[in-house]
Amino acid sequence: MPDTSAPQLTFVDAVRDGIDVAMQLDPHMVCYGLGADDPKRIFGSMSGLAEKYGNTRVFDAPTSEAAMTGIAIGAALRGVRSVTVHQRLDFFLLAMDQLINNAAKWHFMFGGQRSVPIVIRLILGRGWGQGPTHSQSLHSWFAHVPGLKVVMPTNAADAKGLLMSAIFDPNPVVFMEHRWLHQAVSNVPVGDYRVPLGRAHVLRQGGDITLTAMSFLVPEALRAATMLEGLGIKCDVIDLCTVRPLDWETVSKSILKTGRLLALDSGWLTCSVASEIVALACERHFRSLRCAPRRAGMPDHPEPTSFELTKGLHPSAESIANDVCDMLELPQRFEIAAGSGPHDVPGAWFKGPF
Amino acid sequence: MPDTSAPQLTFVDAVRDGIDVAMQLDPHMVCYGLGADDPKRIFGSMSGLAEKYGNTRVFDAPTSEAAMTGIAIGAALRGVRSVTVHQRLDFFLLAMDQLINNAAKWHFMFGGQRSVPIVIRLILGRGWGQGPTHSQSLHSWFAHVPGLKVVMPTNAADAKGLLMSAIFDPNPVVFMEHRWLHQAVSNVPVGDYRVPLGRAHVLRQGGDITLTAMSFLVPEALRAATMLEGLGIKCDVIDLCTVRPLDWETVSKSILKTGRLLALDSGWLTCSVASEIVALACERHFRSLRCAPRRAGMPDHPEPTSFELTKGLHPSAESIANDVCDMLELPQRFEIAAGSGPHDVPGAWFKGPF
Amino acid sequence: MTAGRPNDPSLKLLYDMLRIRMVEEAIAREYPKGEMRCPVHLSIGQEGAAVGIASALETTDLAVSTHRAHAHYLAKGGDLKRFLAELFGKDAGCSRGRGGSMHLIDLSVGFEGSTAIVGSTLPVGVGLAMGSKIRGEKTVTCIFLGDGAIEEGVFYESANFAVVRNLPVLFACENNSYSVYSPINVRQPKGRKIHELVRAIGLKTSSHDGNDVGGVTAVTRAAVAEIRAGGGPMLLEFATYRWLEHCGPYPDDNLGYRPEAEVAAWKARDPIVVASAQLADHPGFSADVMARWRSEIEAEVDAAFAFARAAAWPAQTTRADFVYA
Amino acid sequence: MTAGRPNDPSLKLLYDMLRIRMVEEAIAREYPKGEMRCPVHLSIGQEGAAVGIASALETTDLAVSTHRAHAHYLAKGGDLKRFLAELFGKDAGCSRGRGGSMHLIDLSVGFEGSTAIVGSTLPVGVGLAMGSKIRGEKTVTCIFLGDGAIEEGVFYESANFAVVRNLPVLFACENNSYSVYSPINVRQPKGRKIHELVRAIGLKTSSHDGNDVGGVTAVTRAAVAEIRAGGGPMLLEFATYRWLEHCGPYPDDNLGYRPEAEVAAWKARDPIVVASAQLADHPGFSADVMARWRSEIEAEVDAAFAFARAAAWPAQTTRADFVYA
Ligand SMILES: Cc1ncc(C[n+]2csc(CCOP(=O)(O)OP(=O)(O)O)c2C)c(N)n1
Ligand SMILES: Cc1ncc(C[n+]2csc(CCOP(=O)(O)OP(=O)(O)O)c2C)c(N)n1
Ligand SMILES: [Mg+2]
Ligand SMILES: [Mg+2]
Repeated sequence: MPDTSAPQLTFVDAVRDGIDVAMQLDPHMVCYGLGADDPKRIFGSMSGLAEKYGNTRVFDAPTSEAAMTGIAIGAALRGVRSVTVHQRLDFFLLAMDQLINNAAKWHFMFGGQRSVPIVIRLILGRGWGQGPTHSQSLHSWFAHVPGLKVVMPTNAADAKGLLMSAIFDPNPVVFMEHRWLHQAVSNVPVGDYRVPLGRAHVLRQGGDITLTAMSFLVPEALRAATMLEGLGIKCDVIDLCTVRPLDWETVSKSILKTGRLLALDSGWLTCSVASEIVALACERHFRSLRCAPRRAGMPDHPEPTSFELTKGLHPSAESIANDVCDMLELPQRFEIAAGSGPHDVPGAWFKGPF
Repeated sequence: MPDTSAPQLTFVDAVRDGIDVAMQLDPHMVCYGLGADDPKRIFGSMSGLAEKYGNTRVFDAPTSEAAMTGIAIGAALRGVRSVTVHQRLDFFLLAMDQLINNAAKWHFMFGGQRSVPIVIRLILGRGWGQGPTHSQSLHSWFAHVPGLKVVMPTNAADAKGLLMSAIFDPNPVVFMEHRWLHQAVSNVPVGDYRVPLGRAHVLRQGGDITLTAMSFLVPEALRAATMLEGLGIKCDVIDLCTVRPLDWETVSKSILKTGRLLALDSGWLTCSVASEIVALACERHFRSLRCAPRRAGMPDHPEPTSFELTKGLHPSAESIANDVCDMLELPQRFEIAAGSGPHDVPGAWFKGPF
Repeated sequence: MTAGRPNDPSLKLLYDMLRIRMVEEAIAREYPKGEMRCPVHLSIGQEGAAVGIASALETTDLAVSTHRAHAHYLAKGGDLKRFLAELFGKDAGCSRGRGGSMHLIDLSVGFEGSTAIVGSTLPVGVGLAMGSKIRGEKTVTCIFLGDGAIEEGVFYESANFAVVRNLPVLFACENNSYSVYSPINVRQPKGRKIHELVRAIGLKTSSHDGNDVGGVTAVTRAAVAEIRAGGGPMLLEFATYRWLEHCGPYPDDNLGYRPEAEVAAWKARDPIVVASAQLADHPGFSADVMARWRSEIEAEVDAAFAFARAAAWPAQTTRADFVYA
Repeated sequence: MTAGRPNDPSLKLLYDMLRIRMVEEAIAREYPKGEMRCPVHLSIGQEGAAVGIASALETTDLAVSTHRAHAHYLAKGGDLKRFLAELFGKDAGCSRGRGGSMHLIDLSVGFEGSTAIVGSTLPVGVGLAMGSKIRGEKTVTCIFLGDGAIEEGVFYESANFAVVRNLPVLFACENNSYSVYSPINVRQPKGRKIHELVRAIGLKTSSHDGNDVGGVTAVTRAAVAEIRAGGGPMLLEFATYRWLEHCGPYPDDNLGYRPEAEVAAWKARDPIVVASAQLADHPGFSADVMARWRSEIEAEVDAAFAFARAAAWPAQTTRADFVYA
């Protein structure tokens, strides 16, 4: 339930607010990354923090992704929580050893004596020629690995609430922000506001089909549900929020109600979170499924740069609605709308290139 | 069909033979990695090669996994194929940027002008206290990424044949060798022997259920099938061989025949190759499935070091057979056999610690 | 006097810088129209290094580069039309529209590729050099990099291996003192000299003014000759400066992240102005010549933009092509 | 004369080395029984560095280490029984049997963890130092590393950042000239001096004999004092030598990867023998004392082995514990 008395903030301001409140609550917490105190402040998500907390707690970093991740781990072991940030997830591939071999395993491999409370903000790119190496969404990789938590918020309130939970969670959390959601506005409670990790949000109720989605596919799924309502089809739309741990209970309940599942994924489908949800649904609710479940996500190739080639690349409300019609064996189909603006920007606020 | 007139070789000798033949065929091919020319020669898989081909083509390397991977990519662009090797997959996490952002995408992102024919041998550890960071099997990660091929052979003949195909494939290939299979013996054809990538092998035919497996789970699945035969249950056992591209056609045919699927995975199950196979089966053959499909794999935590804690950690023939009985609603259960030796070594040949 | 690119070496250097400058200026001018829909990292101000280095290489020598590769691509001889078509996302683009500004390639002139991940082409370049050496070629591989890439562990690993195997590789580092908006002294120890650092890694190395194209080409020529003769890997550091914003077509000095005096000092040392001044007494050079070059280049650039604009999109049906060879 | 660990500083150094040696010898002796089922990287021959370094640290100072961490753990004061129980995979193990020889921890003495991936604790150590500094503690963090770890990019990145932020961290590099079977000159440029390399990165640094425990402790003590006073990060390089195989309990000189003369020369410089010789005139030292130490330590080691053997396995039901805090 959105608290409509709470101030309206953009996603990016909500992130900033979450960090700010957390840094007040925890006087040792640090915040860093390349550009953390530069004029752009990571798309504004760190505005004013360097001034407020000083260079010891908010600072710029070398382009040394591996070490900077290990350094967050070490600081965490010493009781210094951190939020580190990478302007694109793709850059963070340099830090996989630290994330997987150290952060995800430290608590386990030392018998539970120390945990690693770190948050790693990864920004996901799309469109405006982001191309093959500035647009990957590897949440399925992270979801594969025990020891990690993986958060993918879709609105401003959750961005703040999940981020604050992530910061104060004793485990390493990968926090993935879609660039196209940065200007999404919602009512964001002030102060210490936390949304629990590991809980999916049912954003819309309907008995005909379950749509699960994360990140920028959530608004598309909601749009699809509205379009489908016009045809008399009612959708459960589930925002997974956290893809590890997955809130199976919520997804399960919905599937048992609707008997139909379309799992949406903002990344490649092979070995994906969508695969996992479909697999769980079939293993556990086989007899309750009324038709074959489906997945929709990125086509199985890198994102090309060309404006032309990114048309229709990602699932859209229309393509989702069409998948649903197909599953329900309805003849209707929606045209992928030309839309008011170009397909490769989230809105007029996005002034390319990043 | 094994060619029984061909000499019997161990897996590790077959790998050696495959590299040797390839290096004869391609006078520029190189082979390197930490220990490539040391006294142990990567568990014997590179014996004699340094002597035969000299230090320019077979050489030791610094512990610089990221650069050594990028160097293979560059050499490939210049027409020099390579087989590089890492004694454990876990070390290779340092090279993800090079593998994913460069090798997997080079051909795509430069419009098909150059491809990256490299082979990366990753050895998978298990048991004898390998522990959390010497036993990971992240094939599902690699399978997630378009542009890569991912090979997981289970017997000596395939090890050679798939490796030679991998070497002469124009794409980057991750070649995963389970340490416990290194001494598996089979008839291995001499000379230029190639087994096509992307084809699964049906190792056993039976109408009741489809077992898909890779790597060290294939022998377990075969053993399970033999045990189940005693109960009158007939299994199709499919050795996936290549987990990307996945040979869906072969798996599909089998599922259409048996109507039942147990997907085995040697890694963690969340977002795994097993998830993918179950998802595909349900999406495409929902009406042909006679019962809920299942998965079995590593439990959802790192591999602990303690001898005690690794008991029953991995799926075994017995646990697989029990899963099948459960799926077929049969009352029989197999006891996890005490076995003749300890559970944490593949056989007497394995002289710990690695 | 013949039209087009002059034969005289010093004139050629100036001409090449001017051409790159004019191409980049045209991109900056046209970019706001939103037809070149990909991040662009312009090299205005850094032409001296790019042209000086590339002019010391043979066409058969190889090069790899970074996100900021326009000048390197063009200086190495990369095709202008296909370059612009790439920025427009067209099928005639040098990467068939798949890569955009950050992924340039022209194999016909040894430009083996530029990529968008900082440091990611460093080992690739070392591998190219190893490949060349194994094949018995006499090629040198030039790896363009920035001061930010020096911070990536893979730089250090790549340089180490190049020394261990004595590979024919030249690291050409354009030190423009910034990585995005971050000055080098918040990322690297104060007072560090990059060339001293890399000497300790084991490379031969020296540091130079990157805005004196004549100096750049002379020192690079000597280095390339030594490397080609088997002298082993080297790193040359060139101090230079970016004029416009890190990414995009606009100046951004309003943001105040660079001291005004610093900006002014570097702009006063525009490599094109520096070279022009040095050529004051050159018989083949005059304001007239410069003006003719300008109009010739303008025509060439206009034609290339027209080509890029008119070129066909890659077919939607080919979107999934090239994933595997 | 009192029994047990002596109070006299030089005697203590010898005693600590002897104790570690005897523990490691016992592990080597017992290992073939197959009860300690995890890879072990013994430190016999390298005790001088481990003890010398650790003795210069306060208990409240922090340390992280590598796959070859036994000596570091014990020298820093880690509990012997819980160490051996860890090797036996028991619940009383310092990591509750989850980590084995390559993952040791004893928080009560600031031993924050050793890990199995080469180089992976380097940034963790730098982060610990950053954490301490932010919390206003006066602790120094000591990062043990080998010569092989120097080749990992993350070493370079970690060292760079430590300098940029002036962190209280000591890199203690035991250069035993080998990474597994590979001599340093196939992995790093011939003639490179590690300490010169790291000086260029920006660390204060020097190079020393790692088999002279007195020298090691003196130089480390000075370094630690300087670091604690805010002097910034340092790297000390100690030349030393591993006597047994890289991993496992046996000698492997039969493999011939190390020159016989080299092995012999280093064995002649056994840090225990060197220290004993230096103590020849020390009033508290004699063959007798040494013999008494031996028998006391033997009893301690026997008891610790008995403890480890008798200790309970971790319960099967706890196998999935500790994945999340
Ligand atoms: C691994 C990685 N980290 C961060 C980035 C973001 N990024 C793009 S360009 C750039 C600046 C690099 O600076 P430098 O190497 O000096 O090149 P310059 O832009 O000055 O030419 C950065 C940090 C990236 N592309 N890749
Ligand atoms: C990233 C990584 N690469 C390779 C290995 C295999 N390995 C284990 S120990 C070791 C030797 C490292 O040498 P050094 O740092 O000198 O330590 P030493 O064994 O000599 O004490 C290697 C390469 C590893 N564990 N991690
Ligand atoms: Mg720069
Ligand atoms: Mg060593």
